[in-house]
Amino acid sequence: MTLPVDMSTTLANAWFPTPIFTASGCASSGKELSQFFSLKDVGAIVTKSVMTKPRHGRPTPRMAETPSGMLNSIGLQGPGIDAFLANDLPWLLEQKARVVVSIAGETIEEYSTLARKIRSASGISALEVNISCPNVENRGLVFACDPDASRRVIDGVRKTIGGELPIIAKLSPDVTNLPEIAKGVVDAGADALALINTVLGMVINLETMKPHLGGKTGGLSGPAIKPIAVRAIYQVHAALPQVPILGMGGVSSGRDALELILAGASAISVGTASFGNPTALITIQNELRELLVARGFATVQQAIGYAHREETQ
Amino acid sequence: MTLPVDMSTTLANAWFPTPIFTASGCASSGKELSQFFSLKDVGAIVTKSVMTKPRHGRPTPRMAETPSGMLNSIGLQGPGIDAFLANDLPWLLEQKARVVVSIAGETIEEYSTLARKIRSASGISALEVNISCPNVENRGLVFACDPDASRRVIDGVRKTIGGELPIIAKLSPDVTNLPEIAKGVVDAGADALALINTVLGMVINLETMKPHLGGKTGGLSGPAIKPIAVRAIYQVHAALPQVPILGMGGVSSGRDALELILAGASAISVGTASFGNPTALITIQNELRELLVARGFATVQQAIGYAHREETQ
Amino acid sequence: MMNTINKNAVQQVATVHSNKRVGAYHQILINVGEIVKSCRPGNFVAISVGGDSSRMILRRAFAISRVSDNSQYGGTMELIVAPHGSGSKWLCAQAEGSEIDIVAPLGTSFGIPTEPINALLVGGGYGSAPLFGLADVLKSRGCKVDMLLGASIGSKIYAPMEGKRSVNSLKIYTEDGSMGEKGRVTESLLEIITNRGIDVIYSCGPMGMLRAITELVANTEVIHQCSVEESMACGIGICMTCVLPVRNEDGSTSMLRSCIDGPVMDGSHVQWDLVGRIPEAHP
Amino acid sequence: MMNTINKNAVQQVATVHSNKRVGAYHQILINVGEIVKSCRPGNFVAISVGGDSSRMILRRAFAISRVSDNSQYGGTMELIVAPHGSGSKWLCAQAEGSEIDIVAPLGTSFGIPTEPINALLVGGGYGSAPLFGLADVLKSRGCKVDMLLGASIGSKIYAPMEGKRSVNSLKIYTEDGSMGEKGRVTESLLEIITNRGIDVIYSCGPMGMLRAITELVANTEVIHQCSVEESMACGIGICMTCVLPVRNEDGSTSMLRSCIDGPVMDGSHVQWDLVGRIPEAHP
Ligand SMILES: Cc1cc2nc3c(=O)[nH]c(=O)nc-3n(C[C@H](O)[C@H](O)[C@H](O)COP(=O)(O)OP(=O)(O)OC[C@H]3O[C@@H](n4cnc5c(N)ncnc54)[C@H](O)[C@@H]3O)c2cc1C
Ligand SMILES: Cc1cc2nc3c(=O)[nH]c(=O)nc-3n(C[C@H](O)[C@H](O)[C@H](O)COP(=O)(O)OP(=O)(O)OC[C@H]3O[C@@H](n4cnc5c(N)ncnc54)[C@H](O)[C@@H]3O)c2cc1C
Ligand SMILES: Cc1cc2nc3c(=O)[nH]c(=O)nc-3n(C[C@H](O)[C@H](O)[C@H](O)COP(=O)(O)O)c2cc1C
Ligand SMILES: Cc1cc2nc3c(=O)[nH]c(=O)nc-3n(C[C@H](O)[C@H](O)[C@H](O)COP(=O)(O)O)c2cc1C
Ligand code: FES
Ligand code: FES
Repeated sequence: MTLPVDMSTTLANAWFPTPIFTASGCASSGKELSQFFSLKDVGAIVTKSVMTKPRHGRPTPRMAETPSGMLNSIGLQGPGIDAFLANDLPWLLEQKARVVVSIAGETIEEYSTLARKIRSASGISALEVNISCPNVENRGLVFACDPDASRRVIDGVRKTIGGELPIIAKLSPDVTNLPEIAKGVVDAGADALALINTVLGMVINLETMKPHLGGKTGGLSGPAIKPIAVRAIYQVHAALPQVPILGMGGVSSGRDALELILAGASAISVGTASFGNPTALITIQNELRELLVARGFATVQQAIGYAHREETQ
Repeated sequence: MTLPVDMSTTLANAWFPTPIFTASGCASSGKELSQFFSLKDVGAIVTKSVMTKPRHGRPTPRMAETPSGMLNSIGLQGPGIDAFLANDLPWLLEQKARVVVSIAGETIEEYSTLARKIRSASGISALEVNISCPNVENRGLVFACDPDASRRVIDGVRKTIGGELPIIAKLSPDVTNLPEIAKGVVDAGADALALINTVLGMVINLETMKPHLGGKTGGLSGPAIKPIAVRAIYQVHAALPQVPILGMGGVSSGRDALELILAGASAISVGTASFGNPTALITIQNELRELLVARGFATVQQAIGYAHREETQ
Repeated sequence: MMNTINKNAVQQVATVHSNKRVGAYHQILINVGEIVKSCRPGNFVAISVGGDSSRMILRRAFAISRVSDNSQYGGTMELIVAPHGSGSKWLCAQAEGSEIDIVAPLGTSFGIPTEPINALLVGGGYGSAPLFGLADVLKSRGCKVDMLLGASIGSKIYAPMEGKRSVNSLKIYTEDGSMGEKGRVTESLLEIITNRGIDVIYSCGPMGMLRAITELVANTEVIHQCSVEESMACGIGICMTCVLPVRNEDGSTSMLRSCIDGPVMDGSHVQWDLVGRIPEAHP
Repeated sequence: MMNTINKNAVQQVATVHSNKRVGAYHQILINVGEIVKSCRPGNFVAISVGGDSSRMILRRAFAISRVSDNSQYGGTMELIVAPHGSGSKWLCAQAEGSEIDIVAPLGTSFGIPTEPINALLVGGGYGSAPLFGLADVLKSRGCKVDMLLGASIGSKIYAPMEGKRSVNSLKIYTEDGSMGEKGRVTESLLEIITNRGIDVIYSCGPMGMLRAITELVANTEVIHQCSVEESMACGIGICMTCVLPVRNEDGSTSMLRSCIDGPVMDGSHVQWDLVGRIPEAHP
């Protein structure tokens, strides 16, 4: 029996039947998971960040398991935007999945180029702009760690893509003042925010006695970072209550998803949890529904940011 | 049998027989742990950050367990510097423990006041200056998140305390550019750095549907943050190879301690691990000794920062 | 060197002797050897949960329900555990023979009168656990021991047969009336105090119950020793997470650690209205 | 909709049927039911480790050593597990009757010739596991099957009695000489290839061994199908951690996922010299 909760949610003008999405880079472009569940049964497929050109990514080893988490240094391996639009996107749309396309660039110009290509594609629900990438024009400083560069990326994308398609700016938690970065990209035209990308970490291999990952540092994800994600979402929702948030970071159960929603997320991306459990999204979605019912919520909407309410008594 | 490794280490001009210390706030002022091991058998006791006045701290609940970690919001409850110097310090020195005193303040002035009081005490090995505290004179912005304020705190302490006692500046990882903050405090007179303090996090209680902690946000510690600690230590050691680092963050085994040492730490503080295991420091110290032997190190010194070496082959 | 804090505490591996379900709880007996000699009613034990690769990094505290020293296994310790979250569920799933890592005994114990007195023991839910061991000791000192137990439902009343023998009277309340009388233990408390000439109340249970008892006896001569339950990260006094606001003799408030200055505290000293609300103030 | 990726993969709970130590390894049989029908030699299974509150969040991959469908328990799957780190040690500690969460079958399988050929199976350490199941299949197709096994020490040679029956010859090398001949499997490889007219080498073991074999047969006609082992976070193709540089027909390099384009790959296609070294370059 489907419980009587309206699970639908929105990110700006994009509507989704449920708030549970894949996370960029944790579902490839969807095909691999479609053996385990029907892609149209979840809120959306957020595709792996794509760049203009095909890309090899970083040397292996690319991952290390850590306590309740993992580090990755994939380095945005991918087919490039043209192959993505020609092959992956049409396949996803054929499955009747909602698609959020994630883009990444090394220069402000590259983001605009990507946006231009996306503009000509149809059927996309929203555009996620992953700005947690090194800016080759500024000593490799990650865009999302630089208020000015992040604003300029989003501004370029907004201008290129026009007014229709919602832009979700994906931010890094590795900053001193996250609300400031968030305000900047919203001013520049982001309709929504994706929080959080991975946290920069490192593991030293005790046999080689060198950094374990080919890329030396990597991004920490999984349950270990959930408290950081909740804090980031809560902080940003407090500062910008009108801006919808696609929350993520360590969600592996319905309880985790509800925590992020109460903190202020309008939808949830599930990343690392799918590695341990290919049907994680479906389980989480079902658990979330039951938790909402148990707490008397009739809609997901009512629960968004509920932890911020002032007690009247 | 004690294995033939020279476990001694130094932080600036302070010498310690072993590199395993308690972490500030995770050993109170030592008495509680002395039932489980002799305090003089570990490198040093780093005492709970003390302020000028006695202090109640934050409302309960003050803790939440998280996957492989925990959040705390103690809020620097403590007896105040006078009671500390009158009671706790003499007791520790009586035990023949090496003592690193940690101080915390709400204003730049308060740190200097504390330094003045410390100056008149004797027997202290080093002073840890915890600058991860809200600066009441600047909208509660944490000192360690503000390059200028951190520098000024350390500058004030250095000038007050004179040239002898090593100053260890304890930094927060919640910043965009940790090496920059580190350079600032070293320029201002810090002899060593303590990395890392807790990472800001939050847990929402799913029953009350509000932030679980009395203080809303809390500091994340434990194994979950170890990859962040390793990265922070590695980054700062790469930027400032001459500056000794007291490393910490999620160390709960000899392997963890070795990882931080290879990344660049000269000594290790063990915090949260003592909560789960009162004899954690002794276990870690023994395991570390064996790991060093197995890798052919004759001294701890040789292992410090070893992960940074360039391969000759 | 004499330690005053954690002075009998020992960390050791103990073996699960037996584990059986009793109503909503598990009664778990563990072989702990010598340390039973230093366990007093009211002390607690801190147990590692989840095994070697557990994501749960903190110990869980459990009241020591009773200890016995005369069995063929050396000392055994009894715990009454409610399978609540992941830590307690793990413990309840440990089979006979499993090894668990414990630190015990910890915390303060119930004050035992030197004279025979009239004692009322009040337990809420698994809070009755330490009261049966206490009742034994009080009886052996010639005290009259009455007991009141309360819970939401009957299966959450823990009152074992053997335990009942050591009390003079036992009255049970459940909120849904499924066992004993319908209502709460505080219902007839004042009446019992008066009728039976109670000198001391020993209580253990939810904080709301402890507070209600304190308020009820505030204007009486009755002494109220209660065993509090605050979230504990370490159980040994090093983390400062478990504090409660306690009134000092000079009227000021101290935030005392319930793991070393408790769990047994004088109810009238606890500033119940400030629990969870003490302002971040400089006293 | 027809899936091409993970097309037979199923996630399910399976029961440990038996678990016994064999030399340095554990031979673990699990009841998996119907899915044995879709398991092919070379496929692997991904297993959750550590239980409900585990800090290990990723599955561990294990080669499916062999499957059988005719037992009274429905289908069973055999694994050969080296207790190495915390995940494999947990698995090796699971008793008969334990439930484990598996995803299988995953990955590519060894190509089975349609004609009877002369096959040489080369295994290093637990790498021999999938080779015995493969040997059965090859034999049933009329192939001649020779086997070479190598390990550092004798206890790390896995060569069960039943397994030996399905090969025409078995030669063992250990680095310390404690079993079979002293040395490495590559020692007499070329000689064997020539003497026995080997058409295809099937190999599984450490990457260094696979590379060495590839180099030895580079100038021969011999086909080399090897089962690679790269660190895998997901095992199902969604994380991109397990990639290997593989030469395309046009001479360019692709970083292929060893979980879905492998683990069985054509050794001559893998760019062994670039493993772990592919520059962060735009192709
Ligand atoms: C002095 C003392 C004595 C106790 N005696 C008993 C007993 O005899 N029997 C029994 O079943 N339980 C007892 N408890 C509660 C027990 O320690 C655990 O809190 C409880 O079992 C829940 O843990 P969990 O891992 O199952 O739940 P989780 O929800 O997973 O616990 C998460 C964390 O929160 C803490 N926590 C959660 N709820 C509480 C609570 N109500 N009070 C304190 N901490 C909490 C846990 O200790 C843990 O650190 C006692 C607690 C204390 C402090
Ligand atoms: C396709 C494939 C087949 C395998 N078949 C077998 C088998 O039949 N028998 C067997 O004993 N083991 C096999 N392994 C290795 C196994 O998956 C585990 O890596 C190994 O058991 C160590 O895991 P751990 O948890 O004990 O060690 P840990 O050191 O705790 O592992 C930590 C992490 O590193 C990864 N890792 C560590 N070492 C390796 C390695 N050498 N290769 C790949 N990943 C590694 C683990 O998967 C895990 O994610 C196979 C691996 C792959 C990829
Ligand atoms: C293997 C891996 C690859 C990732 N690739 C991307 C990516 O291409 N683009 C992106 O925006 N985020 C990427 N992420 C970050 C995730 O989308 C997500 O923000 C992060 O992992 C936190 O969520 P989780 O804990 O649920 O995984 C990746 C994460 C992982 C683990
Ligand atoms: C309960 C608790 C209290 C702490 N109190 C202090 C403190 O007073 N001063 C300080 O500098 N750090 C304090 N810390 C931070 C620790 O010293 C340490 O930097 C951090 O916990 C990371 O190490 P760990 O993972 O080993 O605990 C505290 C940490 C915890 C968990
Ligand atoms: S639980 Fe740590 S001080 Fe009481
Ligand atoms: S292991 Fe994830 S893609 Fe291969």
